[in-house]
Amino acid sequence: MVAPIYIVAIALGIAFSLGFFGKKSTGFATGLFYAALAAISFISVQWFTGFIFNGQSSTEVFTAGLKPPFSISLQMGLPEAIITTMINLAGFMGAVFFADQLKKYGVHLMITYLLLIMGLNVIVMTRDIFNLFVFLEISSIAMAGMALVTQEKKSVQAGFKYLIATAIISALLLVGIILTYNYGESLYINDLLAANLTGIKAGATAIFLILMPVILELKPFPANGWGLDMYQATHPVVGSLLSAASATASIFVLYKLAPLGGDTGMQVIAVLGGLTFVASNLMGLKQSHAGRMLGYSSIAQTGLVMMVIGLQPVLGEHTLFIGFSILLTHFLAKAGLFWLRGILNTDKLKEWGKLRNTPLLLFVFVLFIVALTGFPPFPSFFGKWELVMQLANSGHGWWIAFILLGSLLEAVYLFRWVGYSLKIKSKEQTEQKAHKLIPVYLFAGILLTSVYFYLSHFYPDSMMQYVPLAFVALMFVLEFLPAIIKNIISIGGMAAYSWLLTDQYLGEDNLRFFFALIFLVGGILTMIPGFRQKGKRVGFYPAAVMMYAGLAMLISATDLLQFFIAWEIMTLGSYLLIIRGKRSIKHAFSYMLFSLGGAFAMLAGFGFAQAGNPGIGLDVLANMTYLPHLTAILLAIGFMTKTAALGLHIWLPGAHAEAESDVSPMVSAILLKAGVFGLMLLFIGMGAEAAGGHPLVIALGWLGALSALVGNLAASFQEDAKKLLAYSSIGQLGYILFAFSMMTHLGWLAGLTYVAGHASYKAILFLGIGAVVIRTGTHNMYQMGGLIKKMPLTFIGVLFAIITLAGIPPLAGFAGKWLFYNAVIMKGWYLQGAIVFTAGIIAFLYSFRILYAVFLGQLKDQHRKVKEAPITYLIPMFILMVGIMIFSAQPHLVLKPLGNMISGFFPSNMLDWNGGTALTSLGYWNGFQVAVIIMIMFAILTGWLLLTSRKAKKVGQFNIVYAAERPERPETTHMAYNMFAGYNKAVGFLAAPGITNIWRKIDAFFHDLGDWMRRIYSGNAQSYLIHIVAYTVIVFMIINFGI
Amino acid sequence: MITLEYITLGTGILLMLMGIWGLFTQKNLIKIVIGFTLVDTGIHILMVSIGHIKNRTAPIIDDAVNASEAADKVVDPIPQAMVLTAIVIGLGITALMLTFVVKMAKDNNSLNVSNFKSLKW
Amino acid sequence: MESNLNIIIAIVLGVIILIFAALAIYHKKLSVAIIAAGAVSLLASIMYLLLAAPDVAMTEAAIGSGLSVIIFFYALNKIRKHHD
Amino acid sequence: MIKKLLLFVLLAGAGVMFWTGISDYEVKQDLNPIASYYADQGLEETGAANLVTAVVVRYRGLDTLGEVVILFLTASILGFFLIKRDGKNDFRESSEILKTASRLLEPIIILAGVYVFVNGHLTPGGGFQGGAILASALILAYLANPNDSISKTLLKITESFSGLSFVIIGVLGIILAGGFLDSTLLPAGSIGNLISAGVIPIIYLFVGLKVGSELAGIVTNLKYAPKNESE
Repeated sequence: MVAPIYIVAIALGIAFSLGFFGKKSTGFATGLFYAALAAISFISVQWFTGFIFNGQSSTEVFTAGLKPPFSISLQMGLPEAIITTMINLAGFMGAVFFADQLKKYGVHLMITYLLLIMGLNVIVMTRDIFNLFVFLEISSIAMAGMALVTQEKKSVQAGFKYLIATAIISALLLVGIILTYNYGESLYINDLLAANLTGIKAGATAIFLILMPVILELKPFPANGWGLDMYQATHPVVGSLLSAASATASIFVLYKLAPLGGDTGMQVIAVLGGLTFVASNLMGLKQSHAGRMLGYSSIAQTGLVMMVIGLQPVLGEHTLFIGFSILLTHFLAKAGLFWLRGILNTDKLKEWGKLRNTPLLLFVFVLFIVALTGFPPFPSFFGKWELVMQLANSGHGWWIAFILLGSLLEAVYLFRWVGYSLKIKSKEQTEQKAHKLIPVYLFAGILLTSVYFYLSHFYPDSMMQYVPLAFVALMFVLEFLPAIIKNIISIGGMAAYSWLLTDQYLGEDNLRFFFALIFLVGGILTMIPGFRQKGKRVGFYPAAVMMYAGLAMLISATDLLQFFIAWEIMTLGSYLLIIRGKRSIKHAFSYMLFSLGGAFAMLAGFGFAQAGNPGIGLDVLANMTYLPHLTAILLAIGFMTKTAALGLHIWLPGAHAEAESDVSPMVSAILLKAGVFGLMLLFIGMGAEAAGGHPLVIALGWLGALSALVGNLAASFQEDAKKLLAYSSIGQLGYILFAFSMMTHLGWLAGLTYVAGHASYKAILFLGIGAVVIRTGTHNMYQMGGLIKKMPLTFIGVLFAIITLAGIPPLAGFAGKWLFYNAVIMKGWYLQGAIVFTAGIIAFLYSFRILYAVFLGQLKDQHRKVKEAPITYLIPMFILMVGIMIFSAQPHLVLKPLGNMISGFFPSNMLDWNGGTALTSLGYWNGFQVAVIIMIMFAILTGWLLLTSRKAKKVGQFNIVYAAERPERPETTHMAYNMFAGYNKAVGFLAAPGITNIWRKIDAFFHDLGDWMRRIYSGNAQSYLIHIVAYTVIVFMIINFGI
Repeated sequence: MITLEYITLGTGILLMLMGIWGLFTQKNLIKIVIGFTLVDTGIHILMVSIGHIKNRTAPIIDDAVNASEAADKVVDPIPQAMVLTAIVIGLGITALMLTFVVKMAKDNNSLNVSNFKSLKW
Repeated sequence: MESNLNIIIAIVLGVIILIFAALAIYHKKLSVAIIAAGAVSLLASIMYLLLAAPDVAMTEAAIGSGLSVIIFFYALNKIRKHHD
Repeated sequence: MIKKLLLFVLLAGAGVMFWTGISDYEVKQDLNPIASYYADQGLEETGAANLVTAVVVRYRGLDTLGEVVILFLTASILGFFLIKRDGKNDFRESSEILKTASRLLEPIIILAGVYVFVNGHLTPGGGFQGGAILASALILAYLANPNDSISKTLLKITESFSGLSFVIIGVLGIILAGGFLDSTLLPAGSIGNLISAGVIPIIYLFVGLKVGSELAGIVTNLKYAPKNESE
């Protein structure tokens, strides 16, 4: 082991020797410079590995050959080793990135850079507060100097602000040090920790004046304008050093010194950190400058870690893990993002679409953002998870709310940025210099590697759970293959995995088997249209497989953590799928925000649910002790964002309608069921029958009924065929929610029937209409018509699905309806039942509209050459049709086992099976008989129609009736345009976008608030100084006088 | 009873406050740097005062102060050593600040701190 | 008593220091302000002597009131040159 | 006006804060344990009669190294501005009297500076003070002969050489004595002599040279500081 003091000796020795080199021998100097950085990195890495793998014990270096407190000592323990490794890694890689500037500025820059890194190392290791001051000054000065690298007016100003701000902060620190020395009679941190100075007022003030400057170094809101300017105006490498190296070191200093302040100090740190986290993210909302936005995000993340440090008394032994996990992700992602900023060389967010030209860079960018926003399986997710769990365990619900609010705000601006980079095309090429790419890829690689360690740490035994995740990773690796091969691999993977799940759950846990069937068989079928694609279809397969992997993991999740991970993976995959649509950018964004909001509600709910329980198994849902009602509500909200219940639905129409033709069925027919699955787990946990009278469940029943009504009504008024289908999903999911909320055997059975039904007919409809959209190139129904002649097979499929949807006998939809009304009557929910019944009638309106407008009527001139739907679309449609037919004829094959399963939760069996005949106290129904009877009736009717309508005349294309098109608005003469205008006038207000407006107002409120708050950053160096002093004084006053 | 230490402590704190006042109110960049040096000097006075012990001599062992009884005769050398370091650091920072000021003044042809607000929000 | 004398000197020094500090902050002429700030340092170094800190006194005199003032004037000179 | 009033209230708050910090201050009667350890053992352990020097060079040697680094850093950062320097300086030719006087004074000042820093372990003074004095001699030389500035290379080499030597002595401390910057790697010698106190005089020599050359370097760089409006 090389003693850590050599970090100082080597860095300083080489920094001093660099002065020998003039302009002529820069080459050699550069070599020496990199050697120094490599050497100090080596030392810290060596200690790091020593601690991790060789059980090294921590060591203290005594300078001057004397023990502290008589001399200055440096400590090297595991935390120090980790932090210095991070700093040195960021330093070394930053220097690699910096090669151009190093050449330009020569030894001056090298010296500054090297001393900056050295200073940061020492402030981490030192155990002497005055020594801390000296090296803090070194790093601050060096950092301010680095601002000059861009040599613009702005960066000089930023450097000046940084310099005077840190100077005044250091001045405060110096006062704190001398006062602490006076009362504590030592400068050695360990002595001061033992002395417990907070007992006397002056001692507490002395400690306050030590801790406050350390907090100020972390740029807390609102005394941080100087830091933001620095992020904005300096070279990206300086930004990366500020964010990754300097903040990391400062955080560690705070961690080291925080115990000095005792419990009050901790509390203050936690509050100030939390405030910074939320406020910075709020102000980040309005940012349009990439550098400054990263600055806001960096400050927010540091605030979060600061808060974790302050919550030590609550978090106990978990503090280190939580803090480190969040810090690590922040460190890797922020350094990477700042470097990307350097590669792209633009600060306009909308220009980040340049990344599209280099898919690998785009991947890395999204990876960083996703990790930063706390998506699993990245470290910060595990940190946040553990944080929420521990806070819930100790009853700190408000803190959880605060954290999740901040996280959501951060996700808003980060995902908006992701949207731009994924969608906005740019012709500009990015410069591809190896020395700039290597650091970015290396950090991305470390981030990905860390995932393995985290998963194996949390689940050393059940890595099987993560096979789907590995499959996703494989799909990323296989991106270079043509689409057809990737399609085969995806389908093969899903088939293999569904076989595995069948083996595991069939007969054991039919509920899970049922959903596994929907998720995976549905997955396979909806992947078939993909065979049509030529080329590579970059980005599609990883996203699709990610979504299905999440769904599959949802099935096999055995505890809350696994469930949540699966949930988030699914969300991420579906987001990436949805955003592929041409005009999806804002819809995918809204989908992401609702999903994250829901996920955070769920996270809080999970936290509360497991509080007071010994483990985090899914069975804790059955035994909620801490705030059980709130927990149930939070979880229901979380699940309902996916089922798009009324109020949480506004993301759905756009997201489903604007997705690619073969993506719509995936996200509509299949994805929505994940929410249903979650709700079922929740209801089962709440104690199925016992929950029958639960106010939450009753409320959900109403919500379901209203969703059905509003969804169907809105669907009827759509001009866009896919939007119509999307709104109809809201209605259908409303039925499902309603059915499950009844909490009876029949209700659940009806619900499950609907689930299966919706999965199949919605898939057929979206495939069929998707094919129409592909062929005609429009979503608007008034631009279609008469396609029955051109696409008869598609028509048959859509007709079939519509019949099922509308619940018209003989198809399965009727079975659902029959069960449903039986259930309603038995439950006695007449009022709600009436609403749902009305909704069912409205469903006829849009069913008719879509059939008529698209397939019947006059064929448009421009569609004369339209071909039948692609065979890849027809195949899954017809497979599903066969499925529906089998189910319609022999419903007991499916319903009976499901019924048996439900009997486990609802023992009062109200449904009997007599062969293929279902019996309830209200009547009986035999699917096969119904089918036969209907067939006969249909045949008779058709014959009668054929006989009587001979006089009917075909209208020719150029019939005078159609000659009156208004050229400026041709759609107005189309029969299907504004088809239900009358109804719209009468009841349209029910479907008015009132809820959308409410959400829009909330959105505007936060944006305006953020915009208003950031006005304090006036740009004036003097006001920043005032902020710093005022912040200190005000916090002091609050602590001491409780103002 | 007024002692030397209280007077110097008071002077130090008042000087610091005056320096801070200068930082708050003066618009001229050079004045702001001057304000900073005043704060610095104030802190140095404060530090030395805290190391002082009544009726003792400088921490130098010579003919007047015997090595064996030094602990009873001299003032605390540690704050003095710290102040030495702090003074030099202060000089470094002052020089750097002035360099920035010069550069900014040349870029914008102004010394008024309110004129450097191109970065905000 | 000797210490009484010290106290009186210290009070006088303190008052003068604060007066010079006010001058440094408020005097319109920058060169006067700079010299006043230097004087603060110089007087502070006398105070250090009273406080039995000759090392600090020397340093403050050499750096605070010597070099620091020189650097200020160099900077001022630069800016002035430009303004002319 | 209201703003000023608010600022004054804030200042008063800061005053209260600082005052609270010293509110429990009592006039001390004794040294604290660490200081009395230094007073008792300092001379013996370091050989330096000036206890401040003992603290600065040995006990808190890392701080001293750090502060040298700060000046070095400042000088380096000023170097950023010199990428496009035009070589001209702003001072007019000085008077003959100043020239003569400086020629006369310079050696004396330099000698005084050297004396201060090599005697730092015995009497008040040391590397910083001596360095500052040395620097003023160099500055005087600039004032006298603005166009005939002392070779920058020489300054740079002195600066680097003395800094490097400081670090090397520090590392030698690990090898030959108790730890980094342990000044006892040379025998303490007889107290009161110039050649005593282990490597303290040597360290102070280098500190002095380094501080002197750095301060002079800062002034030189300021002299050539940014010329062009925009780079």
